[in-house]
Amino acid sequence: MATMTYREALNRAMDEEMARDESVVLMGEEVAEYDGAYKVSRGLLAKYGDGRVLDTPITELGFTGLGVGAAIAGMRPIVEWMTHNFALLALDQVVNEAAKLRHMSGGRLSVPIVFRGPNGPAEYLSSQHSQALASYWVHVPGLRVVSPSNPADAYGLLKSAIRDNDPVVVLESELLYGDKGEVPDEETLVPIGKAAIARAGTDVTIVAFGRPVKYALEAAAILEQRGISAEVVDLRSLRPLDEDTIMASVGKTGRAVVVDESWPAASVGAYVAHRIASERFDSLDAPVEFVSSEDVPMPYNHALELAVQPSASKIVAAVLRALYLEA
Amino acid sequence: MATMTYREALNRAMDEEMARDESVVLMGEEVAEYDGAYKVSRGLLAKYGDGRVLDTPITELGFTGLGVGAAIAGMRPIVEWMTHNFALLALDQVVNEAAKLRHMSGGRLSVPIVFRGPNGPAEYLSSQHSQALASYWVHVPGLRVVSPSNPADAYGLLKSAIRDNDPVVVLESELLYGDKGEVPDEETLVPIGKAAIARAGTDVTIVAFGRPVKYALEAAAILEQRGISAEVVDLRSLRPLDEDTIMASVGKTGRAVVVDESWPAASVGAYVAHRIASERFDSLDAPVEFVSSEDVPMPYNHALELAVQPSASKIVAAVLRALYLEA
Amino acid sequence: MKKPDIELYWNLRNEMTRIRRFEEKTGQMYGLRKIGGFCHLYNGQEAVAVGFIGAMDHEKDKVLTGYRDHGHALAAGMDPDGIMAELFGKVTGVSRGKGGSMHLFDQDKGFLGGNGIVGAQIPVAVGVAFAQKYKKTRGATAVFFGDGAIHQGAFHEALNLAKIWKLPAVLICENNQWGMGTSWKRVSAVDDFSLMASAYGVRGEQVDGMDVLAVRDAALRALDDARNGNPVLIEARTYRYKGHSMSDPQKYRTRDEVDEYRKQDPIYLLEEKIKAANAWDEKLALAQDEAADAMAEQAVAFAESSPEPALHTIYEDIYAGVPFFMGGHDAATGRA
Amino acid sequence: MKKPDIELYWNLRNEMTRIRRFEEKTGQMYGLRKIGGFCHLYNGQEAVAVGFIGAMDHEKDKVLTGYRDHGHALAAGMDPDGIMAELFGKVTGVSRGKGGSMHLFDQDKGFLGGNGIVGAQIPVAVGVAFAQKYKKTRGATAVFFGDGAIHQGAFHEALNLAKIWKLPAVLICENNQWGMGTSWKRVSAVDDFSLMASAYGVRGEQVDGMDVLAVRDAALRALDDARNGNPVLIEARTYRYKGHSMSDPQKYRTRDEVDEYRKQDPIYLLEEKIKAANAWDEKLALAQDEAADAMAEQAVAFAESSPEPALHTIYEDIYAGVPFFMGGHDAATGRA
Ligand SMILES: Cc1ncc(C[n+]2csc(CCOP(=O)(O)OP(=O)(O)O)c2C)c(N)n1
Ligand SMILES: Cc1ncc(C[n+]2csc(CCOP(=O)(O)OP(=O)(O)O)c2C)c(N)n1
Ligand SMILES: [Mg+2]
Ligand SMILES: [Mg+2]
Repeated sequence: MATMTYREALNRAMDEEMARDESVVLMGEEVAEYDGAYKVSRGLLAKYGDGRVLDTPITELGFTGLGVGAAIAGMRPIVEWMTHNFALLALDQVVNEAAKLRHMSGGRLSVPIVFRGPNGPAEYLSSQHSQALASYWVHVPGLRVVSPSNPADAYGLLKSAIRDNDPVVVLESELLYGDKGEVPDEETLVPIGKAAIARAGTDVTIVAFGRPVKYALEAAAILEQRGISAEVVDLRSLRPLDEDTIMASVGKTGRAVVVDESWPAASVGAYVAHRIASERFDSLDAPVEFVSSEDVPMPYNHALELAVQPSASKIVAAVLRALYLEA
Repeated sequence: MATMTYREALNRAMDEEMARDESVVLMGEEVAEYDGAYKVSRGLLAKYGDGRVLDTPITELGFTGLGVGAAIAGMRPIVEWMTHNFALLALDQVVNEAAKLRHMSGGRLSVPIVFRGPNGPAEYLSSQHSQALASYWVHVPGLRVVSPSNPADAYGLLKSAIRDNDPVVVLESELLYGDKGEVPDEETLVPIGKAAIARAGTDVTIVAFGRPVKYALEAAAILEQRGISAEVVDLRSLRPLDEDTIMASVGKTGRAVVVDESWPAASVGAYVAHRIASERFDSLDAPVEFVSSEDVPMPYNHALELAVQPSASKIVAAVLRALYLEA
Repeated sequence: MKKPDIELYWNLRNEMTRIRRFEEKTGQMYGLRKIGGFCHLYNGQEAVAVGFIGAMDHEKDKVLTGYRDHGHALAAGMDPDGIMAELFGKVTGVSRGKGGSMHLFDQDKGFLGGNGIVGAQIPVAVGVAFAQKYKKTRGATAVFFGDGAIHQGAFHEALNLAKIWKLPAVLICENNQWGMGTSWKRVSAVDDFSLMASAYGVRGEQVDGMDVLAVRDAALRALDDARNGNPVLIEARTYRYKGHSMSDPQKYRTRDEVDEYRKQDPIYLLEEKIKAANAWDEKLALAQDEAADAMAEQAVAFAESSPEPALHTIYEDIYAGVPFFMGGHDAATGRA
Repeated sequence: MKKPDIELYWNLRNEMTRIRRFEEKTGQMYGLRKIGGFCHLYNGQEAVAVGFIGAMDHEKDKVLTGYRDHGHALAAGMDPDGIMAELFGKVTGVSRGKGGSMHLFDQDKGFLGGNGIVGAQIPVAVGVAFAQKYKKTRGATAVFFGDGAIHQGAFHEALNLAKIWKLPAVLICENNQWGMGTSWKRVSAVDDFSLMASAYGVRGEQVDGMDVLAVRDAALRALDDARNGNPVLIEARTYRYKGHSMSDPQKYRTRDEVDEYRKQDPIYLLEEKIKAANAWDEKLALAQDEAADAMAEQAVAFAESSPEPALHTIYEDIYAGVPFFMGGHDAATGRA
């Protein structure tokens, strides 16, 4: 096992898939000569040339649509959005084209494309640059959505995404890019649609995805000090959702805390909480707790922006509530 | 009380507000010379002239942004989207500008604007033209969202929306435009943020909004035949959500069915179901049932498109499940 | 002037006639409620699709368009039976009854749709051209859109991309003078759309969209440029005879305006040319008309006799391979 | 040639110097981690904001720009203390610490932001111009954006709207030759952005963005046109000295390229003109420089000594009137 960063793991996935399959190309703002705004594509231009690694103009709608067209014409484009915030400009091409072309054509067209880039808050960026937009993609049938929380999953899920015959949205995180972790030396594909037990436990289930998985694990460590054994389910895949794994865990623990760094209303987290409450109605010992972003736009001031987001201590507090214990 | 259609009620609201306040203008595709693609703006051009009722080019991003600019410069624009499906092209201007300008300016700017148009399925339109997109707006702090289900609310909520000092998204429905109902003769404002008890009942609470309220009422009538008394809560306002009214009803009935014509994941309906399950954990007698659209793009064939949507019979079935009764 | 190619003329007349008759039948079927929803007929604009698509190489070239797509689909050689069955929402339709009038597809004919979002097909088409260049197929892609669509940001972003990446794309603006009920003049800053090409350093050309031969010539030039990495913008000035869609009362224009354009009817104009070349053959003309009618009749018969899709098909054609969906609901009961 | 207006020259020099020194101080403060996140400095481009905004009528005209907004904000007359406090995230900042570097606002000065989404300010600005026309204020709106932003669909849609509705808007593309690490030449189809005006039938003009007097003249012409209902597109060719944002290693360009442009430094060029007019006054120059430094120092002192916003302010400035939020959570505990 090699230790590498989340950024390197994504880079390795693209590198291997580009080496393996000529139809894979990468396009986006600053992905080529600049080696990526966040350096995720470092070295790929040098290795694969400007025919396969392409700097686009700042035209999210245009180059996303261009990617969709290339996909229906037999390629496997990877479209990098500098961040998901800017992908709102491209939403129409994802929701109305990529997600629907197979359906509207009665199955005649395939749209094997990957849309990827950092999602969720970074630091000191204020409201337009710090949004966690998972809900916008997860809402839509026809898309697949994954959200790796660590380097091994970043590597294995991105490889699966590139090989998938449907459009896959990958939610990365700027604040995870530098995180290190072990990644298998041999080629490994993490299947889309399978959650992972990031930490086993017996008293409560914490369900999270993406960066908040880190906080969930931190919270579990803190809770252990208090003799509370928390199981952490890392969803990894948000569409499809691995309900079997979630329900098995909650069936065992009887208590659940869902964590989502998005706003609460119409969110993935609230959907998961609803599914648990519905499927485990008879065995839940407490209401499902939900730790989300505060329902506010992100402020610039650092203390404020931290207060807005989920944290280990908010998760601990939620677990204690689920256990009817004092904070 | 006059009887008028939902379409006429919206038209009356705009007419009265335009008469009352010079800063109100209406812009959108076909709103002027064509009298509106769905004739909601009928007669307004003739009455207020082409300085206040403006046909735009087909540029959803551009004219939505133009409306936002006019709003921060002291006007009260009403932007009509021919349908919410096309508003996906304008999402950035709503989410990143309208919803955030007050916040990013530390409260210096106001964005008094209304975005309105039909949302949700009509008939025989296939996947790109039949989406129920409430979730995309309800997710976002900084917006208000209303969803009138009948002419009186269409009139009263649109008037409130136009007078509101924040951006308000109005979800109408093509299939409601022709529906008739009583509307008060005197000027009436329906407050944003208050749900209505559309029908009182004791055994189960059906929570719905927009067009599905009709199905909920139909279901309640069918259930009455079986001796089941269903209370129907019409949310009217989705952001803010009137949790007090919802929780009071479910507190009384102990059972809830939530109806939403959107796709299930990351939806408004699932959020409401989660809130109920969480707040009424101790008094719920059955899991919260959720009747949504099937998790599929809308097909063109009419039998299929009906099968995809919520219906009175699906709601009845869900209520029976909530009551542990045989269908 | 080069010698008229009489056989070509008759072929073009035949193609245009097939579309005209197909659309007339479609209009009737809509009146009989066999077809529902938005249904945008192509009558009046036949010269554009036939002139352009007829000049393409169907082995390697690709076509995309908007929702007014029956004419382009037929010109690309798609099966009328499958199209009509699609309009009827039958499972034998080209899109299995999922797409309807606005969403015709046949990748074997190089016809990649059929798009309902105004202007959205333009970047998609430029992406198809990207794949053609990347794979060195020597193919080109033609994308059709309306006078209303040219204002969309998608047009601007896509044409710039096509130019800087030297993609084999031809963008054809079918200026039929109305975007729904809006005269193009009220929403356009220029009175010749081909001028807009200069903002992207590409060649722009205006062509008489009622003259199928002029369109064909422009197409041959443009495809040649495109294959050499020079995208082209064409404005084809044309006219639609019918309402925007079947439900349009057309109060925004006069009968006279329509009649004025009918005098330049593309089929009529071509017939005049055949006559001027002394090559008119009344019997052949009649045979073409009858064959076109028979084609439309046959398409209706096929559509009528085809089965409806089964309910469970709502879960199909969403993902490759086995269908899956989030909650596993049952359509009939809403039950998980 | 008209006689140089020496007083104006000195005023322009003063304005540019204030921006230059403010930005240098901002860079230092970023280095000291007093400022975080994306911070885009304006050094090198001062002539554009000062030349243009200085020609505006602050009683009725409005200004919007992107995230590289410190220069425009200062040129519009915004208080440096409030700007620096905003960069520090303090509650005394112009946006109460909510907006930061990219989101400066002061409607009393006609400065309507400060936008982080590339190109998004263009339609918003055209809407401000719409309100000016509607209310017959005789005001005009200037919107600044980069060479990267001009490719966005928002530009295309907005300029068309401005033209067909005859709105008093001037669109200024500050071509500083780089969009992050991308040379404008690699992503642009034309080598003169003012040409793009012809696609919308508006007047386009290219101006030397290092020459504050040239920019001012162009501004006066353009504002005059705009007030008469004729929107204008201006390309101001300029250069940015610093990285795209504070975190940019700038491997994409050479030191030489930057040095080449520093030879045309806008402040230096103007000083040469003052000298050529025999109006140089070393003492006055020094006094301006010192005042600019003092202004920047004072802004930092103000920012330093200002309080942080209270935690509960996260719930403020979202809706008019009383704050509300969906779930009623408590930020400290996540508890409802
Ligand atoms: C993005 C978007 N906005 C609005 C519509 C509704 N709409 C459908 S067709 C149309 C008019 C288009 O006119 P034009 O581009 O001239 O094409 P034509 O119908 O004349 O062929 C409009 C506004 C849509 N389908 N998509
Ligand atoms: C829609 C959008 N896409 C991408 C970005 C990221 N981004 C910020 S600035 C920038 C470059 C813009 O270059 P230009 O328009 O030339 O302005 P300059 O920075 O040179 O002033 C990019 C890509 C963004 N903020 N918004
Ligand atoms: Mg048209
Ligand atoms: Mg630039």
